[in-house]
Amino acid sequence: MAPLLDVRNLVTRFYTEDGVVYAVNGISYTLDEGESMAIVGESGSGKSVGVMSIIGLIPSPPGKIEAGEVWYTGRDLLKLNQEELRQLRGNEIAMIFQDPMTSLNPVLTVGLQMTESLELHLNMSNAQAKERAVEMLQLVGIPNAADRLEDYPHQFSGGQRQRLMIAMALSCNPSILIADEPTTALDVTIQAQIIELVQKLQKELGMAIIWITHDLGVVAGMVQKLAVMYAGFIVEYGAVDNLYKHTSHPYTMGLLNSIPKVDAKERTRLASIEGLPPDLLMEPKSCPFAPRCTFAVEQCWVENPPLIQVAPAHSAACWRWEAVRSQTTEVGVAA
Amino acid sequence: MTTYIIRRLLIMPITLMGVTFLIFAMMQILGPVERSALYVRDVPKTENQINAIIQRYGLADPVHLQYWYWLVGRRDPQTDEVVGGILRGDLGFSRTGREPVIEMLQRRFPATLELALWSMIPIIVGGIWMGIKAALNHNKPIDQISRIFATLGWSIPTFVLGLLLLLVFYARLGWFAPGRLSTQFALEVTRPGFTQYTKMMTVDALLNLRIDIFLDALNHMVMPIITLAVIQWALLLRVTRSSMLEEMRQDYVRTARSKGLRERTVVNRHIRRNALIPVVTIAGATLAGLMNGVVVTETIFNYPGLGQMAAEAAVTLDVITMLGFALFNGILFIGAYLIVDILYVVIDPRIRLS
Amino acid sequence: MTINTSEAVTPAGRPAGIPLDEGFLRPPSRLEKALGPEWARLIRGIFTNPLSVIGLIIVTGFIVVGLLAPVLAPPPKPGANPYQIPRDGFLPEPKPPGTPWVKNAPYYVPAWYSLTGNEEWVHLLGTTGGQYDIWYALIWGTRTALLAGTAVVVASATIGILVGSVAGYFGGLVDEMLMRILEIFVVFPSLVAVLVLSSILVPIFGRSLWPAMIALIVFGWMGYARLLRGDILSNKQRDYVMAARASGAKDTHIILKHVLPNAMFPTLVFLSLDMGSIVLSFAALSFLGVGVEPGYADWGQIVSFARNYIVSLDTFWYVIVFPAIALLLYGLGWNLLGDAMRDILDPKLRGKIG
Amino acid sequence: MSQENGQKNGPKNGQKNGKEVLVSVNDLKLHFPIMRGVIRRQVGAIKAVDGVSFDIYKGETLGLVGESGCGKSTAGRAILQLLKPTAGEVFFEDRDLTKLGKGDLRRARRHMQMIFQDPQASLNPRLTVGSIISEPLEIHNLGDKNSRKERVQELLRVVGLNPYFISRYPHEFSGGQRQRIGIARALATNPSFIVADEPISALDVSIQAQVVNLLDDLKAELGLTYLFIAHDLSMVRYISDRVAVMYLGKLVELGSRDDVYDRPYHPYTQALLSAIPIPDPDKEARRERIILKGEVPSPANPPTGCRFHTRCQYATEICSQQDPEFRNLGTAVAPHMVACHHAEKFL
Repeated sequence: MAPLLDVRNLVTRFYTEDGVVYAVNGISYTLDEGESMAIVGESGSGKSVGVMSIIGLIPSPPGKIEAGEVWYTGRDLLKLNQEELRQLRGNEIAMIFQDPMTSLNPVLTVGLQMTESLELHLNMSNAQAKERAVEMLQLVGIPNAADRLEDYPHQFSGGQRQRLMIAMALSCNPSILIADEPTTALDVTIQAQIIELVQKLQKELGMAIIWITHDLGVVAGMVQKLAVMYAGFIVEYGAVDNLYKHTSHPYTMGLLNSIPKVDAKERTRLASIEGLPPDLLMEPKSCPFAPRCTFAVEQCWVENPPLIQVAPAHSAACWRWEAVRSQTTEVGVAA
Repeated sequence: MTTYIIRRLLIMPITLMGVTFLIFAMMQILGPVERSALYVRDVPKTENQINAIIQRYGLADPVHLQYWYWLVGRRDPQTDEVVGGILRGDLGFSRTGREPVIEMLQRRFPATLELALWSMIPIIVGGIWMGIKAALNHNKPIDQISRIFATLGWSIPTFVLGLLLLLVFYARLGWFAPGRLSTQFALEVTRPGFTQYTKMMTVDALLNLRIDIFLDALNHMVMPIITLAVIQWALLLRVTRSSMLEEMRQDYVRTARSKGLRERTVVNRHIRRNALIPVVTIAGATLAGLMNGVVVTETIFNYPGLGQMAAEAAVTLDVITMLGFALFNGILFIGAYLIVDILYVVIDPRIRLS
Repeated sequence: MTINTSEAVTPAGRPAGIPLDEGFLRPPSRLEKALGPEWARLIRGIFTNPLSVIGLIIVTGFIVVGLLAPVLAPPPKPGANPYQIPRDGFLPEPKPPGTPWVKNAPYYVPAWYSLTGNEEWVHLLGTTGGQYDIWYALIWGTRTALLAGTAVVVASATIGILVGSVAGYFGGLVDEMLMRILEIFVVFPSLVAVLVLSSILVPIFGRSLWPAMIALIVFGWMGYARLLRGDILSNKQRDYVMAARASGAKDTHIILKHVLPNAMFPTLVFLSLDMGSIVLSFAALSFLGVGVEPGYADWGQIVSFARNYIVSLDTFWYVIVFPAIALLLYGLGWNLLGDAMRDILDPKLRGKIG
Repeated sequence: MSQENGQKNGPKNGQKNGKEVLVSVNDLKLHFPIMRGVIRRQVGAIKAVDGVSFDIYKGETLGLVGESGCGKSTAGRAILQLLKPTAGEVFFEDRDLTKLGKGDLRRARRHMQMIFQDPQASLNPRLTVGSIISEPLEIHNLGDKNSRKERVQELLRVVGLNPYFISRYPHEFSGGQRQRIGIARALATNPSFIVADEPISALDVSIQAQVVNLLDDLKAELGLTYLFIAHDLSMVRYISDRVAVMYLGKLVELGSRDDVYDRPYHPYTQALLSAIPIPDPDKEARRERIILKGEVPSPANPPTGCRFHTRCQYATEICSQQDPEFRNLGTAVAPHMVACHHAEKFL
């Protein structure tokens, strides 16, 4: 069966006054129906840009999609015009964002913001749309949903606002939900509520989820597949179990090691990744992680490694993946 | 919100009082002898006359008493009649207009109001429309043109613009004329057949079903309207544009796009609505700017409104008329700013509901 | 005391000897080293943006003209008051550019004059009614504009900065009271207030620059006060002020080192915009007749002569066009400069001040 | 005061449980007035910190955790007297900071410093790195110009930056590097106590570990004492010797790191711990999350009794009526304090 979403060699760049920003440098991944995957990376790794490019949400200019194909239900999304993409957005592919405060229009009522996409995509009458909006609000756990349609976003608490965003995104029954760091701005206990809510809704509604995050911990228990991004490249990609247990890229390994183990008995020094991420204004020629890598050899400075299959459903972009993999498997990063 | 409005309403009398202090203080710059000349029709000549006036109005009394007299009037112990007192409507006698200042203000205000109201059309329509267009076409030709217009319009002095318009459209082309009405109509509007309901010529002409007078009045106002409007138009354009650009960057616009809304809906419903809220805050500044412009514009175009009166009074050093004009402005703008402030609070749900 | 933060890991293949955390820090430019990042950015910005370069050229041009006034337009007699415009007779009718200069011509013909194609003094830009030479008036008017403008701006900025700092720094009741007082001053439309006050001051100071200048200062400080107060209030909340306090800094140290320097640049922007607008208001007052005595070299006054020829402006176009160009360029120059600075310093400030 | 710590009435600082107490906080309160109405009358107060007591021993790191709005940052600032406490005492060494005069307090600041959350905002963009770091030295008149410059270069080296950067400006650095500059500034006057207010939460994951390691090294090297404020529980566990958990302006649990993390007595602590993401799919899948109901109530109008009772699954009637005592369920030598009526349930 063909995957629901098939991203092939996507390249996105920004042409700014300072020069060309190499934001996304040829990433490929697939997403099956009802599957949930995570794209993990630090700020500037291209994780958001990569996903925004798919549905035509990167600001252009300065952004430009240079190459790639994005196959979705038999169509290449990159070849669609804005109007066709627009009909897809919110309807089949929906998004939720990091900061629920700024992502909701402060001067429009929640009801209006909930119903506008229903009226547009599902051709509902205003009354029908309102009914559906109340249903959705109940589904995401907003008390007294019917009475709150006339309220404005600032009258809801932070966690409730993120619930509103989720209700809004899911109201048209999308087949893909893109969640762009939806819990980063929230407190730990609220974060747990939101994650649980999304998981519950996924079970009920069956959409596929792309979860964008910088926190390897948050997604460990809730996705099946993981793509780790660094400097615009996917450096490691594969099924979650494999990736956590047999980490095959030194960056992923570094990330995992720099998170303190909650259950560690004795205190060992945190392994940190020294140095800084590369300047995205420079065209990447060698392995972007080489300057910070403890495994780097001559070849890494000469040639940028492609994604190499290291196991079934697991690949890493590292010339020395075997060394990395053997180390993590032996020591057991997460074991 | 209600407490804000109540607070704002409570501050108003304080500001109003401050305004009277300020005007009174300006009056105190002049000595009692000079001030004595302000209250009466004919300039007093002899020392006796002057002293009589100083006594009658208490102009040599302690300052706080004088302020009180100026505010509420003073009972003349000899004739037992109350004289002066701005609260009684006695703002003094205007030598420029040869009538009491208060009557002069009443008579001339409609003309100025008419001019200001007509100017609002190009200001609001042009400013907001161009501001939105410019922002939506950021860095494209229309944006560049708008920016040039905004900078030029903001830099050109009102009187220079007015005179240049006169040069081109009156002296050279003869399309538009200064003044308020052509001579043929000027008399007609004072005759019994023509009722002056509002004293605003265009409105009255329509109410009297006289299209010819309406067009004539409008023709006389074209140049003053342009002169008045350009600066404020430039200002409004600038504010609208930057407000639009600011809102276009917001996260919720991305959300709206991610919902697949039509670009038209994104702009109209999400961006424009939010962008115009801060624009309301400069409505007060726009009105003040219009009042500034009115003084110069009416003088240039010989338009019989408040501004022309003020300019004439200033040249002839008719201080009492000037102070009356200042007081009128003070009251007008305290009211205007109050309305603007309240309006702003009411239209923004973030403030209204908190 | 040494702590090795770089651990023992040295990635293979990397040139040795580079400290780990050097990252990709770019070397600072010489400008940046000498002036600090903000000044460097400001100056680089001003010189790279075509609009601000135009503004800079215009403003510099006016300063040069002001400095070279004695060479560009020498007075009729050595040692004569140069600000008195020489009159070539008393005829009421203006004379066009190029008319020979009969009486009161400058006492010598400077070397540059041959560039105009004339051997003797002619009225380069014509004369106004009353035979005041327009060229002379514009050249010396530049000096008047620069001097009076700078004096007014410096004075009102000083008052405003003082009031704003006190209000912002002390806060509480002091702030509340100063802001109430400020509100009284901003109630009046600026030109109206200035017109009223200067017409009251004329009897005291006589016709000179003083009444208008004083009035412009009295009603010109509020913008600075508001700006500075707001900046201080927001700066007080910044973490780096908290950090300085945590280090045990005194209030004076915090104000002088952290708060005021950060409020300086917005003030600079406002100053530039004010330089333009003050001179335009000044000219407007002169134009209305509340200003210097007739014959004083002042742009507004020259324009006011045009009021006498409204019907024949197309014949006497030079009476209005040349002064208009001077005024427009002057306002434009400062505005372009101020706008550019505002855009460079904080794109978010666009359209918020001025 | 139900939170009155029983141990706290005799001599303030000095030896306690065999350890030397550096900072002693006693019933600290900080209420922000709420001004409402036409004449801005005070109609209530946001009780950001509402009676907090704890000691910080010399040479230890005390982690202070809680969700946003629980008052942890305010507490940190109130301890350093950067915000004026409404009530309570803060003993530093042997002096009550809340009673010091302005001048004495300024002089005392030499010995206690702060590291801020946002390294961008806490460095004046107009000053060079050199003048930022040497500012505390100038304020306290330490050394002359040359020795200050040497000191700045030394500090830069200590925090892992090239001393060559002394004349650069903050905006030229990355977030992690800026935080190092902030740390160098805090170290300039050789303080003994540092409040680190969420020093890593604005940084990327791979940079966080660098900064935490640096702070850890400095502590060992310079004998520092930290109050480490954070919402990231895993990092707090890593860096702290003892941990205090705050909820709505009050401490709910305080104890040694292992006690709090392995044997949490307070249901709130339990919920917090269960919400820590674990980067291991197996464990994540297996463990049971305690999902709390609702959100943190407003500190302007906190619930009666135990402030946590509105979200607590174990709450009974007493919880809504009586404010639980902050009591010791550990040993006298290693106290494990908890404010819960039902804590025995979890013993």
